[in-house]
Amino acid sequence: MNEDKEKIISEAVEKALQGEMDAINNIEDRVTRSKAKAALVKAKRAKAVNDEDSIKEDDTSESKVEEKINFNQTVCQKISEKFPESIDAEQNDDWIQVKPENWLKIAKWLKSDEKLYFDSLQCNTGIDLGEGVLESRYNLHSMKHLHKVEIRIKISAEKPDIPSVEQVWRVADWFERETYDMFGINFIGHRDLRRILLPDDWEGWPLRKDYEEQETYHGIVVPKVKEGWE
Amino acid sequence: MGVVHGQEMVLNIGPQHPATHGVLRLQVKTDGEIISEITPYMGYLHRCFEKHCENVTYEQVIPFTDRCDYLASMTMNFGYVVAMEQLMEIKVNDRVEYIRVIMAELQRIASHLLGIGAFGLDLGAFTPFLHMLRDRERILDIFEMTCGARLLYNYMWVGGLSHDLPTGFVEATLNFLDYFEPKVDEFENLLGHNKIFVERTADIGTMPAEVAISYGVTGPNLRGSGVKWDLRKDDPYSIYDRFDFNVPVGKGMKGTVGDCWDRFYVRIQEIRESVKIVRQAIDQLPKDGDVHQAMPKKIRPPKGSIYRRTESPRGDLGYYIESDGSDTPYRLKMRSPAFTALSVLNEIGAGWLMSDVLGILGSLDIVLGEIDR
Amino acid sequence: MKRYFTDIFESISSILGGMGITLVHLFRARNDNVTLQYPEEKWPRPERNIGFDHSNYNVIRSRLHVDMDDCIGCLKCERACPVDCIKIVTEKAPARGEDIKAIKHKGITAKGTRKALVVTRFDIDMSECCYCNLCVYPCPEECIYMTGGPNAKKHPIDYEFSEPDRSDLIYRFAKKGTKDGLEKINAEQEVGA
Amino acid sequence: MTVDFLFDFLSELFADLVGSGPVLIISMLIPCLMLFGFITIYALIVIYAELKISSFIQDKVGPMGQGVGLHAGKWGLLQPIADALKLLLKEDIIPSRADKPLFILAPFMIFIGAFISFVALPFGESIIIADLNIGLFYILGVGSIAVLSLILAGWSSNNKWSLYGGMRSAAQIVSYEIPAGLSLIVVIMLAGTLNMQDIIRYQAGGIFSWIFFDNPFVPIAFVVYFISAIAETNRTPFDLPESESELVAGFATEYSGMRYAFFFLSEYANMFVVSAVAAACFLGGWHSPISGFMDSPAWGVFWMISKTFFLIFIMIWLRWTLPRLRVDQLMNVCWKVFLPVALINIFGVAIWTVIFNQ
Repeated sequence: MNEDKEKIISEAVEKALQGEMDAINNIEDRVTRSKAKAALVKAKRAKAVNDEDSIKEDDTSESKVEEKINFNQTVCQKISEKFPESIDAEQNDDWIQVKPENWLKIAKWLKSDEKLYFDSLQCNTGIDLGEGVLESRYNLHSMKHLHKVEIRIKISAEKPDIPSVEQVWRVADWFERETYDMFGINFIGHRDLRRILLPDDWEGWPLRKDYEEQETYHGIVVPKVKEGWE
Repeated sequence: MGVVHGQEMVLNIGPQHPATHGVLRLQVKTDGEIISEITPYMGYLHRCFEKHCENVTYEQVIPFTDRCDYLASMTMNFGYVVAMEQLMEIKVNDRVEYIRVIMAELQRIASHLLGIGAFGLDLGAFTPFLHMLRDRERILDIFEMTCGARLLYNYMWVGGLSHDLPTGFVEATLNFLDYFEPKVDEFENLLGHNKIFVERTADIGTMPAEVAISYGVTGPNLRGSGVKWDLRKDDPYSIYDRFDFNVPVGKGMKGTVGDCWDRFYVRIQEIRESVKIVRQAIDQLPKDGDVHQAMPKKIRPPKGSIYRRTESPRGDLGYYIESDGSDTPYRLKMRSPAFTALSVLNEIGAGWLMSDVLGILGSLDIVLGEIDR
Repeated sequence: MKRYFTDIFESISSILGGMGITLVHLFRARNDNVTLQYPEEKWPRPERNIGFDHSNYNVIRSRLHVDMDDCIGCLKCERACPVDCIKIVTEKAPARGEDIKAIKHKGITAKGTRKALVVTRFDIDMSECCYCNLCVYPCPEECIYMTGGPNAKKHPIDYEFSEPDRSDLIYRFAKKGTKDGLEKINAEQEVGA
Repeated sequence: MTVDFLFDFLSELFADLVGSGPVLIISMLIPCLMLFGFITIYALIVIYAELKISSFIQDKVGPMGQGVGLHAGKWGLLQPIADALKLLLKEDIIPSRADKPLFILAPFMIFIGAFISFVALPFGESIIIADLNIGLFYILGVGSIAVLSLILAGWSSNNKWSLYGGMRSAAQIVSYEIPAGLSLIVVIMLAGTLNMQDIIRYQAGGIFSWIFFDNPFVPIAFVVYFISAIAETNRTPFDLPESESELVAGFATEYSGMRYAFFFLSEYANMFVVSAVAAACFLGGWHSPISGFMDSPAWGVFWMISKTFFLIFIMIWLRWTLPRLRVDQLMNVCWKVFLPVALINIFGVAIWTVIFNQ
């Protein structure tokens, strides 16, 4: 019975390699579809590996750095054409500064666009840059094309609102809850935004630079008390 | 938890429970034995790792990274050290690289042993757990021989190692590997192919590949779902490209791809791969080379930030280090693989029976120290 | 229907296989054993089944010990400690490098450096120490070290130092009476001068 | 040692002094006290055996009496006594919102269930406390008291985990009594009586006259009986009611001290009862394997106890090898595997005896 399953998978993968993904999506049986997807990923990786061999003649380290820069620029140009004035600060090679307004639309597009296909959000870091400026940084990565990019969004500490990308990458659900828990950045549209590591009724945002811990929490003295030491 | 229907019962698989691998509370809505919704509550083991790191110097961060994932602290040091060396563009000599790979792979074996043992314990098999702890004890002896400690090592420093290998290290490790190789097959027969174990794990908690990628699950859990993603091969760091080892992937031998049995079997195969790597690393180990040679006197990385991922036994361990030029990190974020593995529990665990949900939790192999940081 | 019988056959064969393995272990329990009969066999492990001698460790983790005669009060260990469990207070020595009999202060260390400071207080809170060994490396005189292992000659291993009261775990290494002894000497000098 | 033998003996001595009533009570009391002594000694031995066997299987050495002062004796021999003392001295906590009378009653009921089924067990030629002519039927009937007490314990401790444990044990024990009973019918068909002593006398003569080797169907019946007996005493792989890793401690979560000791003791007593019944019905009770050799009544006790201990060893050995079954798999195995096999067995034995009309 599973010979013809192998056959369906292999020709679905061929069709998907030419780029139209729905060849795989319309396999109705869930198991074969996930097997086809895995086979596709393997095929893609095999194709990607022999592409790299072809360009391996010139020394990789130097080309890798410069290839990373222009890759960043290409992504940045793509975003600015698609969403006109969403690029925030000046352009540089390591990350892309984006305005918070239409970040959700950019995220959806980054994930669905064929050539970029950022399907996994690796890490979301909150950071307090001092003088009331908070920043949320997203490291995105594509399992298919094996390239990665870092996107940063600056917001003011008084009105820390960023659209939540929880629907786009499900991992963002907990990442954003942790950033909210530590920095107080509230992510608009997050279905279940509450503290994840600290108790729900803890005051203050611990990782902000201007944070002082509260004296007592439910009657328990918070700062460390040690007798016989000073 | 929303409204609770008539016959549904809210049950706290509470912080003190034998099967939660640490201090984790699963608030669960059950109807008889069938669990309809799981909400994990964490934070009981939160020790403000990231706040601490903002007040200690770069060398002093290493003992804190040990204590995040206390079952694989060698790989936690390794991740931090690789990130720092890339930030400061330090190149360590080959002997240090080889010792680091040997230590990281031995730690991977030890961590997988405990992960599989605890998984078997959740399903009621006591003996394999103790056999695996017995072998893990031998690996801890090897670690104790080199850095004195058995669980939290503070062995890998930025730019080198704290101590060189003692005399007799190579023989001790080779004895261990020869003793250990047949034991892995014994585990596979005693636990893996046991019909009751297969009955309890095959086709249970299946995690399709897209769900795994979208939930950011990485490591053996992701490879169990059929996606061939291993940082040691796909985003190589240190000298992993000098060793040939293959990346085991779940093939659904006893059920569908991505069920508990696959995650278990991927870990067993990974132990075998790690043994292969350690053997190759030992016979390519260069004799000369000082381990303190590339260590900067005062660690002051240039202004800037870096995000570097390494392969810990539980998945992608990422360090995001933002330095402002001083000798204490401005911001240090650790992306913990077990954190994302736990987030997928509700997605793949809802709808199964009580004993299966605890089996699925065991198969995800989470460590609460790393989740709560 | 076929699956029904294969299930039964599989379960019987795998259960019997599993029991075979455990039976073998039942009779060979001794040789793979790793348990340590604690009071009789003490850590560091006898070389019973690891095959190396623990005297050629190059580092060990146990209680910290300080040889006060060699300590020049440079505070390097206090700065290196990630959990700030070392507290040192030093006073200027009346004369550089001379012994002071009254407070048993040795002027010259084992390495021959002449001491300029008298360490009046050297406390290590062993209940806070995280045994990371970071304080041992920067010490120029190698006077702070973890007992046992490579420095077993200087101080035998000691990891059984549990106390009923936490504050008893604060080890005060400074010699008794240095503080007030020093004040008395300084007072005499003012009177003398 | 039957009660009536003792009654005649005593009534001759004291008949004139005192009425026959008290003599009857005394002659019943003495065997019960001896039985109680036997159970406690047996419990210490089997706790020590389980401790040591499980340690050896797990490549450990178990308590070896190391250390100074009060310790577990040479080779850990004092460990069971230490456990018993600890359980005696430990504080008995009764949860405030627990159903107090039922909470206190449950451990006694489970111990009574195990204790009174000892009465009909044949230990030797004439060493049996009550030689009932429906011995086997009586043991099966009394064995089901344990179910009631487990549900009672589960319900009365007012704790979700013990409720789970109680419900699971009710489903498990009740449904596993059926295959156990059906596989014993095979023995009754061959031996023709319910009386335990007659079943054993039927198996007189060497090892090949035991019921186990009577015809090819009986070994299957023995395996079915033995496995459902394991399920009845809540031992792995069927120890769902008090599975440590899921239900904290199942029905026994809220119990501590002496009450917990009763649950513990009755589990081991039940283990002895079911293996003694298996030994008596299938393995020739107090007959020695070689007919002439060591066959006197005194040796009978030795044979009976050694066969029972061998079966207990297998139970302990199974416990430390296999993982635990899930609840629905447990039911599945009982109703879809054991029941049909037991029924076919009865059918097979019937045809076999008709054809070969022993």
